Amino acid sequence: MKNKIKTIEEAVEYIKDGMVVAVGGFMGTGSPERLIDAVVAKGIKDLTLICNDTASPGKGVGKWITNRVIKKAIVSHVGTNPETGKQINAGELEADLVPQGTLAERVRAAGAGLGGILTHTGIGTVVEEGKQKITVDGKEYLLELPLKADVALLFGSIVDKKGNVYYKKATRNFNPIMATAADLVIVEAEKLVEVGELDATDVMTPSIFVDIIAQ
Amino acid sequence: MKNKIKTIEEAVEYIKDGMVVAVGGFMGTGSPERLIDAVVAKGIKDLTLICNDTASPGKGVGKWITNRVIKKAIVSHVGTNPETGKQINAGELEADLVPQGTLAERVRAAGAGLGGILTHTGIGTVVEEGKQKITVDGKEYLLELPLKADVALLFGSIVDKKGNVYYKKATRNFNPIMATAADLVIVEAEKLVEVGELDATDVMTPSIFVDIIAQ
Amino acid sequence: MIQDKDKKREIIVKRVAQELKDGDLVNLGIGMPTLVANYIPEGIDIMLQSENGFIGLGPTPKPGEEDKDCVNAGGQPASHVLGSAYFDSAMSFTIIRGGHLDMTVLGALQVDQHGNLANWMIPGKLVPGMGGAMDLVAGAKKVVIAMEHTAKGEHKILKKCTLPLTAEGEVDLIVTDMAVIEVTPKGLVLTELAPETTVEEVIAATEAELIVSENLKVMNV
Amino acid sequence: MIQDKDKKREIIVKRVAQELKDGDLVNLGIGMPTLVANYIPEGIDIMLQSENGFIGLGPTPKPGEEDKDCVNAGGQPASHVLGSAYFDSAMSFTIIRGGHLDMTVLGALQVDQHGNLANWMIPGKLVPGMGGAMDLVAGAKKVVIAMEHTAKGEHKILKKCTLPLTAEGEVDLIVTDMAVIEVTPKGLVLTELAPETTVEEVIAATEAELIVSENLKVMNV
Repeated sequence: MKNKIKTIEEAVEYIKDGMVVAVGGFMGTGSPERLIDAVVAKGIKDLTLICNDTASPGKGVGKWITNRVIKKAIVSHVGTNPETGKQINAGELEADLVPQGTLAERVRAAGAGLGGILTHTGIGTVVEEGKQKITVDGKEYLLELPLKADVALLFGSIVDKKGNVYYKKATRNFNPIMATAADLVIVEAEKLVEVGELDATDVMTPSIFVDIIAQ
Repeated sequence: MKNKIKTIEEAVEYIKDGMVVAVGGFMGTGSPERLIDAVVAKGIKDLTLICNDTASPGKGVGKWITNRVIKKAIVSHVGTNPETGKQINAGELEADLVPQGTLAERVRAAGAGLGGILTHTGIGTVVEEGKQKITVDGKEYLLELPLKADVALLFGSIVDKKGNVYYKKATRNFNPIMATAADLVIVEAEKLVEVGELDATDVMTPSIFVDIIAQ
Repeated sequence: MIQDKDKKREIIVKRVAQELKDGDLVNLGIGMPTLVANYIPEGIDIMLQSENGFIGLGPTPKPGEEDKDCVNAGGQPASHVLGSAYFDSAMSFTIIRGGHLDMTVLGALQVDQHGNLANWMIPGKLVPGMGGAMDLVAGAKKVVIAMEHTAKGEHKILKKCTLPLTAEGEVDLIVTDMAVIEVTPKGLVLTELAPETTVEEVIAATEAELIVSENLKVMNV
Repeated sequence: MIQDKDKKREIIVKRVAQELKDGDLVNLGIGMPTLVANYIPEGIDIMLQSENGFIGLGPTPKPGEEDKDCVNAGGQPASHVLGSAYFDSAMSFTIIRGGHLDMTVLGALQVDQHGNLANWMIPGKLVPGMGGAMDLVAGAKKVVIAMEHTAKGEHKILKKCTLPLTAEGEVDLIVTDMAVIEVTPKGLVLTELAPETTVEEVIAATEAELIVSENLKVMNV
């Protein structure tokens, strides 16, 4: 069995300036805080972030806003981090706001090898701009395209040494979807267990998606 | 709490001749055998079946083929049930063969309120026929449309009295997807437990999808 | 017309709660809609969805009893009730977009007589992002707007929204501190008045045209 | 040219197994491809996917030790190895279609010099359905065809498939009892010969044009 276990510092060596990085978590819950901190410490910059939100100033990817790690945020919500709005209004941060359900489907589509999905969400709003509209059975839909990352940073409540992941309660959110949609997937393990300790039926992200387990 | 628990016989009262019925299971594994039998016993006919396959003559929905319960099968595979092929060749059964991954996505799309999904699967094959082709980033995709049922018949390894479902091992297959894509969802419970016995994190089909628990 | 701010909120929230039916799955937006949970009628079993990934949202835990793994869609400490289920964001929006949510209750900046809703941004000022609001409004079976009838004297119920829309023609019901208004194909129908409120006051506080229902009642709150 | 049926199979299956790399996720089609699992090179950790919903397919259980909840994609009793994971059909095909499968090994009725594959139906005769084959061939990183070179003397490696296609231009490698043939943009390249087999025999048994590799070798089986 390939050894996927690395330290947090070794793991972030794979992240380079300018990459597209997907980060699990919802308002910071289920976010890989130690990986996020290590990216700040290493001075990585110009990342494009794919995440549900920009959390709050001291939490989750909120720390990347404060430390100006990212140049573009593809997120559904920035309202809980005043610093994000400030940087957007000052033209220092580019924001691509995506409806939350559409964000989930776009990331999933990339992971599932779909060329896109049709959603009614956003019809009649600014979300329509520049998108192809397709009518099915008399109802209008937007064609939303896949969204893929170079690296995904996830947080797993229980991770086995092969890379199978289990997410407790509301920490799951975007983590299992992002696991499918990045060239390199790094999971920060809250608890690392031996192979076999996670029941095969209960695994939420199969090991084949995970490249690095960060500890 | 609404009482969703009914007998197998009471449950199949909701199935009427001519309905579109989605049935969980893969070659019969994870199929609701008792519900399937009750449909045969009640003499229901002219159903349109959505299922991965037609199993084998004595197993799963294979019994519906033998007893001529269905007039149309929307499935990915019929090769393991010789009776299906015989009826198709004799013009007695209509078959709409769908690639397995496309079948999963079409049912999921119906459940998720998507107008369709783009897949590369089937390009250059007879699966293309009559379908819209859409090019994204220079690659051709087929637009595959949602597939919804009137009733879904599922098999749950552990079901709590509120209708939360857990599927063991390979019994999961199409069950959780079909749970989202029918007007009425009936789950045959292998084991019925009190509410709270299933950990909320481990639930695979949330109770809100389940209308009837058949026992 | 009710003047007291707290009393206004209470009326809105109590009246919205009356829309709940036994067995409903409901999503309550951040802010005032959240308070609807405190007025669920007795004998009615409601499950609340939290769009970050579960159904069965329970009361806010007491200080010291928080679980870092359980938060609501606002990122605040939360709990789950018996019979809950957690899932990922794709499933969360399968529920929302797929029409499995019986009702969503949201606030509004503006709503108009075509059922259009604007509640996610003020150009040049507020850019919070739409979060799950666009999916909720496009996907829920019933969209209820819970808000004060006017904002510092400015109309919020308009002939046509001027702010960027959240969704087009999806609003079903508007509940304010002054009235209950149904969105119908014919236009906005005034069906209930708040206590101590007159039809004239409602009309004056509404830019949109109102059809006064023949069965106009006073809210039972 | 090898005549013995069992020997033919063994050569094909052993040669295909040499394509496996440490850490690969592989899907083996029903029939002969399944046997590849018996020849996984030592020291190499492979996970097998079963498209009905898990990775970590293990050996067939002994009679009496079957688990009704664990079957393979053929519906036959199966087992899972340590470190496996079960999932639903949507995730199974996320893995397949999304390019997460390193290799799929499938049989063929016909394959042609453009990498087209026909393996799912014979019009008017055999209508089994495509099952997961179309997704596997369209989605796997590497598509390996494992088959006898001819069928009762009839060519199977053609200039152009005549049967309905499973996928267009997706085949990467053809392994038969006579040869290993790579599908390249230039055409089919004969890279290896089976033991006791000549280039002339392969050419005679192949309708498609073959480019004989400069580094032509004998299979190490």
